[in-house]
Amino acid sequence: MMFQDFTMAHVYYMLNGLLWTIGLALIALTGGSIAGSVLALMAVSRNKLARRIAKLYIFVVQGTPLLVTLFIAYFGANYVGVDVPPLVAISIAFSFYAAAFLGEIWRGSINSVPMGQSEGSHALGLSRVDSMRFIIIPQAVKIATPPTVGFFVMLIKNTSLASVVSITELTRTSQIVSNATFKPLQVYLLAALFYFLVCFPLTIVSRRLEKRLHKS
Amino acid sequence: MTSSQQEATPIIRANKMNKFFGVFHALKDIDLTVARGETVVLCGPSGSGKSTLIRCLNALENHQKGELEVAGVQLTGKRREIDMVRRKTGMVFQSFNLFPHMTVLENCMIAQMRVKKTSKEDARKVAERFLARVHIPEQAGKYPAQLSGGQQQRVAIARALCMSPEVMLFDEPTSALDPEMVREVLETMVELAREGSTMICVTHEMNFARKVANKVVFMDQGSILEIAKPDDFFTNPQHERAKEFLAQILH
Amino acid sequence: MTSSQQEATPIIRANKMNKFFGVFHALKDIDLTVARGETVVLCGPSGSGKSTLIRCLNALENHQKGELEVAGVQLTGKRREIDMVRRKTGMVFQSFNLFPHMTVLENCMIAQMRVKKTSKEDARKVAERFLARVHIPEQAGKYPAQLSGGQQQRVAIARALCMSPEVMLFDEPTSALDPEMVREVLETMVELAREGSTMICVTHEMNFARKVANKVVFMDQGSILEIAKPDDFFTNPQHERAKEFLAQILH
Amino acid sequence: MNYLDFGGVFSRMDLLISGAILTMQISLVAMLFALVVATLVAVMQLSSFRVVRFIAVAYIEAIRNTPFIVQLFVIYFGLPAIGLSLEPLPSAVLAMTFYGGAYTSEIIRAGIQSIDRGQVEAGRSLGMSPLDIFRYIIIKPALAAVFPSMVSQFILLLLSSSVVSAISVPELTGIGNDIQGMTLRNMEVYLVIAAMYVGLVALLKGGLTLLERKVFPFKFLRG
Amino acid sequence: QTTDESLQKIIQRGKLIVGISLSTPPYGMTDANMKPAGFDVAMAKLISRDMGVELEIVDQVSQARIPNLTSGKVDILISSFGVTAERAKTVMYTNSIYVDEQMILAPAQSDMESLKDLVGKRVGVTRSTTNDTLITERAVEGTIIQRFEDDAATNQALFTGKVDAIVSGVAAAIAISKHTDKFDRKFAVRQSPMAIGVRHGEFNLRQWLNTDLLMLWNSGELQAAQKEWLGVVNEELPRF
Ligand SMILES: Nc1ncnc2c1ncn2[C@@H]1O[C@H](COP(=O)(O)OP(=O)(O)OP(=O)(O)O)[C@@H](O)[C@H]1O
Ligand SMILES: Nc1ncnc2c1ncn2[C@@H]1O[C@H](COP(=O)(O)OP(=O)(O)OP(=O)(O)O)[C@@H](O)[C@H]1O
Ligand SMILES: [Mg+2]
Ligand SMILES: [Mg+2]
Repeated sequence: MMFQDFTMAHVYYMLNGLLWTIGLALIALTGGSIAGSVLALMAVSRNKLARRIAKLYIFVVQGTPLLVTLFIAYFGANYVGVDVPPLVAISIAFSFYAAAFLGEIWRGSINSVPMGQSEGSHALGLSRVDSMRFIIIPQAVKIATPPTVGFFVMLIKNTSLASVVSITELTRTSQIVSNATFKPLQVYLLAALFYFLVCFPLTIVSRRLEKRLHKS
Repeated sequence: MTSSQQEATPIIRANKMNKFFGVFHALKDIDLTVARGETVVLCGPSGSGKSTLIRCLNALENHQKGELEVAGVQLTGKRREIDMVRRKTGMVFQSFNLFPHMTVLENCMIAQMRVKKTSKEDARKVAERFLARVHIPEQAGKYPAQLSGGQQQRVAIARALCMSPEVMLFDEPTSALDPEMVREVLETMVELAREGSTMICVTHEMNFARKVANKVVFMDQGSILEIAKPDDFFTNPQHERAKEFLAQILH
Repeated sequence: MTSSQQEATPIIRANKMNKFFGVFHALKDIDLTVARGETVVLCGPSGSGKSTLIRCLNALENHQKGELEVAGVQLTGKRREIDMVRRKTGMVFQSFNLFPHMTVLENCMIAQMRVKKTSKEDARKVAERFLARVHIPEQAGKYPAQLSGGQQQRVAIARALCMSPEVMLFDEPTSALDPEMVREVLETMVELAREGSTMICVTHEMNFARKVANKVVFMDQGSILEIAKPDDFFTNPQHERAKEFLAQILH
Repeated sequence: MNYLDFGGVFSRMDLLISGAILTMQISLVAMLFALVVATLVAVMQLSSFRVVRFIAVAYIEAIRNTPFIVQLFVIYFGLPAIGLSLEPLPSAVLAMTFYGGAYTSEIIRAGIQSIDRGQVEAGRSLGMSPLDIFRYIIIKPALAAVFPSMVSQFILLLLSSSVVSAISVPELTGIGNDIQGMTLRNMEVYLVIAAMYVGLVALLKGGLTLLERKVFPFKFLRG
Repeated sequence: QTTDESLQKIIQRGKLIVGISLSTPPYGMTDANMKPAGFDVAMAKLISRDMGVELEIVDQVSQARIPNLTSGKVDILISSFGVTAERAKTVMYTNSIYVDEQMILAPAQSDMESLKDLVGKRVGVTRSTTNDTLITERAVEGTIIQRFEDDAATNQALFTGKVDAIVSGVAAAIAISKHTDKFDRKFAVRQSPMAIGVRHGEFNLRQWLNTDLLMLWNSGELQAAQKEWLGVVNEELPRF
């Protein structure tokens, strides 16, 4: 009774996990992008304090494993008497984590746009915000796209850590199935295929985008 | 009365202005007054501080000592002052600084739409007018990378003109042009001068200076050595260094 | 006998050469012969194809129709030919194109060491000699970003000279220089010309043309309209378009 | 009832330190190899041969879009099927190399593409071969341009090393989990290893920043 | 213990929340319909029935089971939870629900009779389980211990020859040797009791659980669950 065969029931179970993974990915990407933009703007702002804070934040959070961040968000709050539901913990932890990496990637890309460009726009009287929005960021996008998409894909795969807060997403379902069937290689290869199906469209979009950007 | 008073108010007034890059003393005790409608030519050897001076006038660099007033705004480093000065001045860079991700037309429209809140159609009309004026109306749809150096320089000029600034600052605007284009661009500038725009122009086109400049400013090693009417300057420079310099240009 | 024969062999020979960018016809039926040791000045209005022609001579662009022979190599698009031509020609770009990650000295040494397999010490000596010749021996240790435009241009010239090419190609080598520097760079070029280097130079420095050019080539809209001795060209241009052009330059 | 007690963790600090050292070692080796793989693949991607480009893209997408743990399992458990059985440590380094290489190659490609065409033309006009142009003119400024992104990627690689404890490599997270098993002090263990990871990242980042100043001095000149 | 309302709170809520890892067969797993199953699940069902409340099972990974308990995300842990003195500093245990026997499992042809025979051999074990604690404690110097993240990986390491032997609970060992005759149970290392985990201080809840365990033992239901899922029935269970 113990070694079940690897059947369609298992595949459906994993598909159910896949749905969770997609949902988590959406949360992580949205939260991460918003928080990351805020941090990148802080990191390139003229305010020294904002820059310092951003730098320190990036330094600490980049170095902390996501699992630990998630652990602190979910269980840590209980130590101070607040009960945080799993999805809230996930949103917080992933946003904080992604903010650090995206903030750093985007800061580097913004700084790689030649000085002359911001001078050119300032000389025309464009405000700092306009100069960012219309001149600097469109050019920074070109160099930022590959590492950003790379990180997005990583983030999607990292949603597997949600099993720590008892969400049975794709990786957890694979673990359960693999332990029930004792066929880890087959199960994990199927999981890999599922992850591929979720992540790959993102890379296709990015390659398209890059091609378009390179035309100009 | 009012009009003569307005003319009497200088649009640029620098008073013992100094600029340092770290320890390097780039501008030394600059005194300069430019009246509304005047055309001033700035010349001097490489590294003498011409670009630095003109960048201070546009608040792209902060000066450290002395006073600087541009278009009625005293520049002390405050954000609001800087914004105001930048709106009232236009700048054409030695290295163009066109926006590579925008077409020529968009390069000329963006600041109108964002800063002056001109409608898209109006901005396009203005842009097309000035592109025609610098003789490249047919390049409007191209990207800067698709243009020759000369064409790029003209886009940069058109872009600044579109903002109809009170003072136009030119940093060697014709250095990348061939002689015919130099003439055409200079003619555009002469027209501007005749229309009463105030212009400060770093250039070594002495014919331009002779024709329209109200005064020539000669710089060396961060100092203004001589300010004179063009005729006086060319026929009878006072300063030793200026004599040498002119000897070289005029062969 | 042999020496006169060698002189008689043209180092560049273009025969009904044509160049297209997509549908745009950039060079039209170019016929041009340059003898060893000659100095040729190329002039004409913006967009007339001067840069394109000079880039074809260096095999940076392929021509599509007609023949082109440079330094004894017939260019038909083959890799080996292209390599050979590039070794025998040196190029100075309008926009310098220095290597930003190398010091001035390294900029001048790298090609010697990689292409000519010169030893490091010898390469350094050669580089230092040519840097001295363009009057910037003291800048050897700096990076391009630390130099003025004028200094950068001189590094670009020295870098090309270090390869002791049979033909030197210059694309507006003095456009970024101030008048004093223009003179010094042109003097270097005059020396080169006098030593018997073959030079083709896009420039509008008419004094340079008058002084050293063996012939002036005038281009417009992708065609060569006139080839003449400088004196003839300046005093008595044949072509209507050339007359107009000269009228503008010479005022 | 919910109090933090670090006693059980601190008394096993020597284990954690040995784990941290191993983490740093495998990460550094993997980074070095990954850089080589990444550069090679980036060049392959820009090749004019369709097949070469396809191989490069297929590699990148296969690796980037699947979980690292699966790659690790395939190398450790799967390769014996074709007669190649590797010990845990080499398996881990190999997996990290391929994993890091795929991400880094995309970054390097962006760097190469950001180099001005004029640079290549200058090299050509001096008669340099395409290989020399790549080696001496393109790659250094390209790496310089994307160095910050690369540092982030390397940090991610270091953090992803925590997964290799799954195949019994005793790196920092693995040791941490051992200690949790013994003491059940999860939060305490995590706080301590988080601090240690921050320390490792600080070391890595500091080292790479120094390296950047040394290898790319031209980046730090006035504009 | 008048202030301890741990039991009342659960009864008032009408629901018992139990942390179980569903990836540790035969204790926690899923059946063919992907419903929770296994010995731990069976115990949870019996206990909630006797308490008269609904049952909610929270699946959890091994790193999260203690924080789940101590931070109050679950009421109790029934999660193949081995008893050790060190762990008891952090949680309270009920009386034992099963006594496992740790076995050495190795390829049939290999010759192993005692821990001494493991010297120089690679021994696989699932990280931070009682199996791990045990072998770490008992192994003779020179034994190479390799720790994997879960049972599937540990078993896989044995199947692919990455290790020479593994440490396994008896139930899992039985299942494996049923599955294939390539591997044999070599020898038992030690018996180790398993129990239910309760938060420190919740004595009322623990007392009730102990009472219920006694009742389940007396009725034979506990033994039946052991028989069904583990294939082994304990003669008696340690009480403390
Ligand atoms: N950001 C800076 N940091 C340090 N030194 C600078 C900076 N900008 C300019 N300089 C120095 O200040 C001096 C004046 O430079 P500037 O660009 O104003 O000269 P210029 O007169 O415009 O020369 P050119 O005719 O070559 O353009 C030069 O010696 C230059 O090296
Ligand atoms: N890569 C290209 N694609 C399409 N058109 C091009 C390209 N390069 C040059 N052209 C066009 O070919 C013509 C000749 O250009 P070229 O750069 O040779 O002119 P030029 O005589 O050097 O002008 P200038 O004096 O402004 O440098 C121009 O109309 C230009 O727009
Ligand atoms: Mg200047
Ligand atoms: Mg040109």
